[in-house]
Amino acid sequence: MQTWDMDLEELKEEETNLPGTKLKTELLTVNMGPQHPATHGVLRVEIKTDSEIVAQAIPHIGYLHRCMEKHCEAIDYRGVIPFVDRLDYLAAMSQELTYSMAVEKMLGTEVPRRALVIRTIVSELQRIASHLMAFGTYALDLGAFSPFLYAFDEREKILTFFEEISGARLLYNYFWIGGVWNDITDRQLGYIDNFLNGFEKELVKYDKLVSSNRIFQERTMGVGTLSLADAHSFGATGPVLRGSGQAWDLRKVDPYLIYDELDFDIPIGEGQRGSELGDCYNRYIVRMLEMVESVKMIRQSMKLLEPGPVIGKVSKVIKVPKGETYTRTECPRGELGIHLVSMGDKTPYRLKVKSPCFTHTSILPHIAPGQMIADFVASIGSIDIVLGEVDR
Amino acid sequence: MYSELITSINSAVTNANATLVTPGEGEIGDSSVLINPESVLEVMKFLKPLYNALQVISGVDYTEYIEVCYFLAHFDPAAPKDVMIKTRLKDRVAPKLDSICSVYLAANWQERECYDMFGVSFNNHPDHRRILCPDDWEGWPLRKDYKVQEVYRGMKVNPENKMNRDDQLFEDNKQKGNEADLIAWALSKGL
Amino acid sequence: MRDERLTFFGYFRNIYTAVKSSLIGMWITFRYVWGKKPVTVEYPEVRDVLPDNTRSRLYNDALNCISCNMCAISCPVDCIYISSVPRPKDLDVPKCDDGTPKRQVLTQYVIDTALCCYCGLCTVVCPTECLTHTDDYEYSQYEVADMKYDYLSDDLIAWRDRLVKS
Amino acid sequence: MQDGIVLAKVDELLSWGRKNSLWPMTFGLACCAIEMMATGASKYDLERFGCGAFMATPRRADLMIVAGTVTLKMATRVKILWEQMPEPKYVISMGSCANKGGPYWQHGYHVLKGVDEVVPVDVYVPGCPPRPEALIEGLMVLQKKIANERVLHEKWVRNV
Repeated sequence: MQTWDMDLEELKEEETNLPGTKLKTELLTVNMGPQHPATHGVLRVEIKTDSEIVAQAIPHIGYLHRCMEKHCEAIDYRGVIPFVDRLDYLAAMSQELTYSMAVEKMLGTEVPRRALVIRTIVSELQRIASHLMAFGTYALDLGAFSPFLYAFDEREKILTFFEEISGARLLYNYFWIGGVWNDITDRQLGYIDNFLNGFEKELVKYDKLVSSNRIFQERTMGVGTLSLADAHSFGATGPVLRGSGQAWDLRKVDPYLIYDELDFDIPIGEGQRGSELGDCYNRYIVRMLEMVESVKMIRQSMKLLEPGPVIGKVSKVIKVPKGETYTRTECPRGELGIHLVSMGDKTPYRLKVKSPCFTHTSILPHIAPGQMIADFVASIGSIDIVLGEVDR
Repeated sequence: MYSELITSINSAVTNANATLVTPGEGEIGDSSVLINPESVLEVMKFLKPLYNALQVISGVDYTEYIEVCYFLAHFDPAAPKDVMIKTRLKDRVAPKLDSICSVYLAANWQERECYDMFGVSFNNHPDHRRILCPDDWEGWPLRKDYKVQEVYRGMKVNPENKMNRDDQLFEDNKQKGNEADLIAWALSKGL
Repeated sequence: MRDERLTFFGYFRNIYTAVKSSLIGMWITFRYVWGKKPVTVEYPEVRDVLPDNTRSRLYNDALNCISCNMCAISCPVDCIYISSVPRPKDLDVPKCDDGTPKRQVLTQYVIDTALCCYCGLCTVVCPTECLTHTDDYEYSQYEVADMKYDYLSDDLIAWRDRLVKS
Repeated sequence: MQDGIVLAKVDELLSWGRKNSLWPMTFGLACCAIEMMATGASKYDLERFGCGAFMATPRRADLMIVAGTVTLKMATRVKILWEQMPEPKYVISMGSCANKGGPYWQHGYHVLKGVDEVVPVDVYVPGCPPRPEALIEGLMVLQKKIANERVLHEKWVRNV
């Protein structure tokens, strides 16, 4: 091992006896990350391996700890939105939605109907964009390069739309407290419609290209199995929980925006195509099926769009009354919760972000033992973490 | 709203002292259940069958005391419910709580984060280390009286030449001449 | 990792399905050889047309600025530095293009673009709309100090004719 | 040894070769890394500049694109990665965070205020995150800088 890593120097080598033999073996410590192409950012995992088999995996996080919660205590309520964007930079719109919903709940602001519909359309498009990224990089982790290019191609089309409505490509600052910044024009609706028509064909292509590929299935089926009881105990949400077989989705259970008017299903892992319930393939297939549902939802909500204002009445200087709230929404990666404590000032007193990725990263040590290192890469990819949200 | 829950907690766990916290006059938001810090573990053991998931442990520093909030939820589409359990720690020097890792697996990392940010230490925690900040970091960042350290491993945290002062350039301009000159300079630009 | 007893035929069936599904995937990729329009934007020669509200480099049209400090207050990262002095009483008060009187003499307007997070909150609150996001994103520098823009310097005032959209 | 026309031409050839085969390291930190990936993907295609071969190890890379916020915990690692790269090596600092701490400069107790505190930076690309075009422009600015380098002149003439 290289000795440059400070944390590793302090670790003592553990010695174990192989069962059934008198031979003494030592576990080899392999350091994966923070600079590693398959860790989706700056996650560092310290892996104790018994030859190729992972005996123990210890994730080390905090390499992207940007002190966002400390910042929020010093900025006014509108200024927090750009910082919330930078949490999960792959699904910035969903983060903004949760934060603005939390503040609106405290202020009692009425959001206009048109803004609600636009929010639904945009957050579902964001879900597609985020899942496309997860799909592309997951295929890249497992050795397929072309799905990455196809996924980015489609993702760029969504980003083009986002750029037209908000002005930025990745971090939008589009959902404001009380509504949205800009209205959507009919030409842009036509663009979405066009995109959706093409995208449905693309989804069929992805299914042929990756989901039904035997090599991909062998790499993911039966790998990283997470049982439902463990998923509950770890507090897993989103595709990770649904991949373990429970139809838990806040859009259905506790509808916000206009989700109660839409007709959609909750895709869950059912051991599709001969996989084991709760393995990487189930989590992956849940994401692919969710994209199909999102397409359905966007089509329905586009029909519900009526003319009207897009931003409600909010005072120029936002002062939230004293109190606290915990608001959660269904983000592409799971449930994002915001615990907002206000003392009646212009700034939040405390803003705690419950990030789904943080919870999901803590599952890694649980599912890692007994896997090959290459399968461990598949496990990391399947829970689809974004380090900006893990470390905040 | 939580009155039944509170009665059952109080009857099941002695010394839990569960009370309802509701927003007062002019206040707004969610209500929660306040319990005694010594009986956190027993209460969580009692609540585990009712709420199958721990969502987050969140600390809040109210300067007189540190509040630790546990958000529990029941992940069952047929009967969804959630609750916020709070406890208050008066001791700011070495606040201590019982770890609930044995009840909820999710508590492991959440408690480590609470320790990292607020310095609340958890008894019987299996892996009691800092999680986000480096191990040799000083201080508890999210406390209200936190002062950032100046140097970390030879790197200046807030180097002087990178910290902008908002009147820096104006001061530089002022040194060039008095205020009348400055106005004349500005007016010459048509401002 | 699937734990199955492989039969003799199962072994060959595995190979067959693996080869077949890979060939399907290769065929999908192969079809990109013809009939698909290239998506690449050949950047320095061809550029995407950016929408009107694109948020790139900030430009302050200092001649229209009334030194109201709104942008500096709303900036979440505090990267706008303004100072001004009250206009001497013996001088007449000039007006902006939209008629707002300029009661203050602007003596400093600096934006540190190396800190800016391009959120657009400053341009929204500007009452005279003198602070705008231009669609210019090509300003890489060799020195970080060059990213501090003094919008009162001569060359930046000269931008006005080039950048301000009429 | 005199600086002659032959040496000047060889210098030009060397820097031409260097500037057209910059191999970046796969080193994504935060939001900017996504735009860096988008630059490498189909729409913007960094390969057109001979710069698309993202290397997974620093030992094969010429260019480090610091894409994202560098925290204090990561800063030591960034320095080590930079030290592992063989000469000649170049650093592009991409985005506000890497330039000067970005939005986190004020209260970011755990954020390094600019990557130039630990490694020397050649080109600063502005933006938060920069558009893919802006990164390509930063790359072209770096290529311009490399084209003006006199490799052999530096080595043989000036040091004599």
